[in-house]
Amino acid sequence: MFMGYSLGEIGSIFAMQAFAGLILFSVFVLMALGLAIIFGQMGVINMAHGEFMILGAYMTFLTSHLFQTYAPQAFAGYFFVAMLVAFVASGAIGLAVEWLLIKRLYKRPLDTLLATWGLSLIMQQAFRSIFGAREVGVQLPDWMMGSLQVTDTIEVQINGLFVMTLTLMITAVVALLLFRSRWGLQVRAVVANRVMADAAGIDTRRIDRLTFGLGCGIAGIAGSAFTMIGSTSPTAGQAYIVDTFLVVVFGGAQSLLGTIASAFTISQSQSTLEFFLTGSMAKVTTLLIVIGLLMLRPQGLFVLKVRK
Amino acid sequence: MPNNTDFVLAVEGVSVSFDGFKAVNDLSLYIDKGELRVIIGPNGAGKTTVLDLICGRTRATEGAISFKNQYIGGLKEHEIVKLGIGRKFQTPSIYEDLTVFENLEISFPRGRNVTGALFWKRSEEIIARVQEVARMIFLGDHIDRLAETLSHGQKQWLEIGMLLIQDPELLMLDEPVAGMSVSERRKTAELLKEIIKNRSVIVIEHDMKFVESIAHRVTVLHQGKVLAEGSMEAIQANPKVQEVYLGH
Amino acid sequence: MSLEKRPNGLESPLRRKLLLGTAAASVASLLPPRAWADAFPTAQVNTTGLAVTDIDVTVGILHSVTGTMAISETGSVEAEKLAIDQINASGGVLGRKIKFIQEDGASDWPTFAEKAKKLLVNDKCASVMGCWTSASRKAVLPVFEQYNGMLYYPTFYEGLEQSKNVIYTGQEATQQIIAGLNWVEKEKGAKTFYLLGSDYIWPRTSNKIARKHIENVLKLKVVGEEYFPLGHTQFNSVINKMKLTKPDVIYAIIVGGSNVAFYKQLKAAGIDLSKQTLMTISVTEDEIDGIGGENIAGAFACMKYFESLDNSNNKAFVSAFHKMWGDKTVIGDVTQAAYLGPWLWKLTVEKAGSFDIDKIAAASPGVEFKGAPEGYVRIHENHHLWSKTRVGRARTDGQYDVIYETADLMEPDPFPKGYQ
Amino acid sequence: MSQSLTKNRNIELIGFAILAVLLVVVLPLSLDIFRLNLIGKYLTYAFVAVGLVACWGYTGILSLGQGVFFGLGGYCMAMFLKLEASSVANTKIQSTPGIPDFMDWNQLTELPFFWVPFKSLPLALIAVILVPSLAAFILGVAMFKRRVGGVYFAIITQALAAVLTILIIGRQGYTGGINGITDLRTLLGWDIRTDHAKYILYFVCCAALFGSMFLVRFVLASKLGRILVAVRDTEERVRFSGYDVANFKVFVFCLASAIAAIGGAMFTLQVGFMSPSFVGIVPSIEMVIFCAVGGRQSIIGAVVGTLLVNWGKTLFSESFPELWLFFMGGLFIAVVLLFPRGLAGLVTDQLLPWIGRLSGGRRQVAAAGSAPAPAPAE
Repeated sequence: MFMGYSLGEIGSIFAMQAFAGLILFSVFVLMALGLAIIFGQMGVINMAHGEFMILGAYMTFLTSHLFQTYAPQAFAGYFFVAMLVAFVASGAIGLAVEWLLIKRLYKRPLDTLLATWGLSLIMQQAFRSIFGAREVGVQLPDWMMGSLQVTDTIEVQINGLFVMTLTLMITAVVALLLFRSRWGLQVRAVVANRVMADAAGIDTRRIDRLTFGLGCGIAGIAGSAFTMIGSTSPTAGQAYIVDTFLVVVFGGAQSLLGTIASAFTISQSQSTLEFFLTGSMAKVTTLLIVIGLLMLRPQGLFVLKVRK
Repeated sequence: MPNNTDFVLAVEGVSVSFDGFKAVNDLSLYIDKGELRVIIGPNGAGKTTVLDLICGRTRATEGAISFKNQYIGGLKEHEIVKLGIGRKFQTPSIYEDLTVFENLEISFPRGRNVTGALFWKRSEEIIARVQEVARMIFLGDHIDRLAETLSHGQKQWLEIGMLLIQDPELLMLDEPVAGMSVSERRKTAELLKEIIKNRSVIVIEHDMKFVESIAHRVTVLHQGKVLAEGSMEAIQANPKVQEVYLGH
Repeated sequence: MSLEKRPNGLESPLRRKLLLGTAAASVASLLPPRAWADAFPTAQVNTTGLAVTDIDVTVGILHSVTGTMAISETGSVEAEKLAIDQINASGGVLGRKIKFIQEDGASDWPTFAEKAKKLLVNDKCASVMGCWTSASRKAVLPVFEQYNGMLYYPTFYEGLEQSKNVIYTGQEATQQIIAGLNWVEKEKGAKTFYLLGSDYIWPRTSNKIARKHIENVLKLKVVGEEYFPLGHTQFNSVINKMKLTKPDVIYAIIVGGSNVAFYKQLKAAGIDLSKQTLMTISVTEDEIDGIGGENIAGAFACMKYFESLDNSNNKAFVSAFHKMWGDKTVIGDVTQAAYLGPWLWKLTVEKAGSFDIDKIAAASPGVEFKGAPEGYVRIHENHHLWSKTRVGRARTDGQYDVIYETADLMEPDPFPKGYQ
Repeated sequence: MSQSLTKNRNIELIGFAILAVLLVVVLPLSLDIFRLNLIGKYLTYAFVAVGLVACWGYTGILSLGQGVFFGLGGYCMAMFLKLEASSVANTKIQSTPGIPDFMDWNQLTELPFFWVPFKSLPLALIAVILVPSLAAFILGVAMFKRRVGGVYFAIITQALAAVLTILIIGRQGYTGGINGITDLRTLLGWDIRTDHAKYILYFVCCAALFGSMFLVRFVLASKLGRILVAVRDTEERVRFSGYDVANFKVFVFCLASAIAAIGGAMFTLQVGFMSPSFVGIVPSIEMVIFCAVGGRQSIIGAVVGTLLVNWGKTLFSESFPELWLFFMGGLFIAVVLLFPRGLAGLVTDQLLPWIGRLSGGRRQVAAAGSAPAPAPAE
């Protein structure tokens, strides 16, 4: 017996907490992936990342309405269309933002941080003006709600499985793009040595723009997926900022693997702590642990050791 | 291996690796008092890494480095500087937003802690010394100019001046004439000859003409190891060296 | 226009005495508006320099139009404007039209204090309808006490407060909680409770009262109690805990965006609210808009007002509200309470026969509003309202079915003995 | 830029004088106490902005958590005032009289130990400076000795702001929670809520602000100030000039934090309460905006920028609440993109040369011959 639970219950606790942790992990990866690509490959901190996610969520909301009005029979599958719309919308705005704003600030990382914060304010107000200040509810197809009964005490949530699958797929696609495609090769070349890549005939400007657009697009997909578990309101994006940044920074800027590992560490510790402490204290403890670890390993979990 | 007071600097059996790649491999190097040593070698031979190791910028994975018989392997950069080792970087590294005077003033080896800097007084002695050094580095007439408005060569000199005013016992220069015009090179060579009178100097250089004009002894690095060491003539005659350079 | 200094034939001592009596309001209401205002000369009804003229009176509206709280406070602003409109249409207050000055608290507490001060000091507002969160009320309270203003505060809140300068038109915690717990014990045979809340004073205080009531009065058991930072969106861990402890009742006081995440995750985790009893005191029709009716259908909410309430007052109110603000708007508990503010103030002023703050503060206890959408309310000595408490069950269309209401008005008790 | 400090010393002194006349003479004479009290509130943010000039503008350390220090200073002050307001006589209706009301609501029956020193004004005043400085020192040493800088530092300070907010809200029995510490009344028996007191506090705030500005100016004009610029531009070189860079960063970070804390304490005194909403991420970044708009490298600019942005906020939010965020966001992007040196940069680069041209040929040559504006910090 432990804390009043029987052994069997403890087994179930661990199974379900592990699953809850995995969902949180997927959520973190999904949130952080876009940011990690942008920060890792370009050194740009995008403070409007949360707003790009919310843009994706609003696109999902719009798509669901369109389907309800014009194609109610296809509603069950609208979510896939919505994710595509979210990706395209966020990605397109990302491209525009890169072209108008980011490309002028590449050598001033702290200033991009501030400028994108300004952008986030504008996006928030735009959401408010267009969609209203209240939260909007996104209706999900029925098949995405509910859970699968594995044993008497263990249940697995369908939308959790969906988020996990989605995360797995997107991560795989990004990894393939980065390590197998020509674009990925060029990106890695630019990261390794921008001047050299430029000299070798790589259009670094174009690579930057694509990278930024892709990062924002993935944020859009993440936002779309978040309508399943979170709220959609003009300021909801801000709630994700700190978590997302810490995941990326903790993982080490230039490593996809690092981002994943750090998302795993943070999500598992948070979900475990949540079980034994209350929600607030679990959050504080997790953040403090991450800050503490960052002081010990300032460059993050995974970083290439290179000559400076 | 010798480890006696004759050497200003003793680098013994030092190795360092980056992600498995051994940039410096079991390298040993001894510098005498008053010696001017030139290190040459093809790209990637580990020249700059050797300087990084000595001045504390990179930590050695193995081996020992001592300065005047004091082990300096674990010290931080500023502590090594305070012991008397000065370092010039490959690309000019100066304070662009400050004037020439202020650049030299900051480098003056006094008032280096927070309170010292806060209550710093510009005494006659300091002003005189700054002006003296400025004249030495051919910038006597530019003392109030912002450093960023200087020409490339002048920036290189300013950085040398900043080291000079520290009055280090060991001076390390990474490609001091890179990007200089012919006349600037000549002036720099004169400057170096002036400087080395009362200290030891390590120079990394590619320009063989320049090396010939200043060197006492030359060390050739190749793939993180010492390939050869000796006088300029001996090195030039060394078949291994010829092979490395021509082979590239 | 400049009628202020016109000598007034009605100023005989006898007449004044007659008009200032408690019968004044009913007598006056028989007169046409113009004569009504004449019957109450400005110099008499306004002895402290408030913004009252012979033809109009200025009040303040102080809510967040921008920032995170704008979501919640919009409904209150709309209700207050509707009430002011209706009062003006029916002849105003003591024959004077109500003008309002609206200020934005911007979801920022010092801004609330700053604007409250502006409304009282610069604009001399005769009363202020405003605030939503406890924090904003706490920030403006010293301002109202210092400059002697009158605030009508609409939100259900934690209690532990009472001021001469505030009328609390929402319920304080015990009114909302005790009736609901009694009902759930009786009707659902609940034995065990799991208390949840967002991490700030209202949920914590409310859960404290709930726990005391459950353990000391009902002699039942609390099997868990937990709080989450505002804006928290991950509830899987606590859902797991609840699956293991299997409480008869989940008692949830979660606010804002967290609500959406909580109910969606609850549903996704297979907790069926038609089987599992969940009671909330924080989800009004406004919140359901964001949560999505399908995610919360079946949950019980315990508060004093639901839009679906079936009485003639409410039907008139709901249709007027929709006419003014559109058919899509929903009306939650706080919106209705905000609607009470201007009306209660009007009734109190007419009872006191004066706009003076001290007089209306003293006249407030006992003021009744029979036209309240929730039915009937009366101001208590402690400046809170006597009101009925109701339990509603959420439908998929975002409305509640009212399934229970207390037989009597619940007495407000902001400092409940035995619950502190 | 430090050259511009020495060269433009006269201009700077004139700027100080104009600002002083504006704040101490013009505004008190032309505004009613309500508006003046608002200005006083804005000025408390200017403390943070002045600190950021030293920390961010000169040294290149961007802290997105200055609200933490502003808040700590404000809370230290508020704790003292709250204890004074919670005398046994004032709180006799509580179950435990003599402790702050929110503690009583949370079933605390005695004053927590860390509140006890705040019964004494001298100790509270010391704490106003010491607690935030100590926090900054610990953070600074941990970060700068490990050479964490730039974006990493910004994000970690931001996370700290989030942590402190959650802590204050979550531990409401000890901190007053989300409502903050409210209903502060007297300072050693002197009622701080009267108009008369507000006038006096306004002038105290001005005096403290000018004191802080001169302190920062003294620091930045010393050799230490030039070292800070050097650290910003070429940190490595400074190490090789024999300086322990981390110590300098810790120093300037502590300085900025201590000044922010004084601002927080002045805020509490003038506004009459303190709440966690000044500690979090959003206020912290807004304070950076104030500094950036005024000019991140100009002490006067930071103060003027703070006043202008807040005045604009009050004005806009009264008339066009919808547009305010658009304006604020646009302003921020414009400043970063087009005027990295803010208003102060516009004045020194555009306005002054223009005046120079107007007032005669000789000066024109002098102005044209002066050093071009340095590039913004990278």
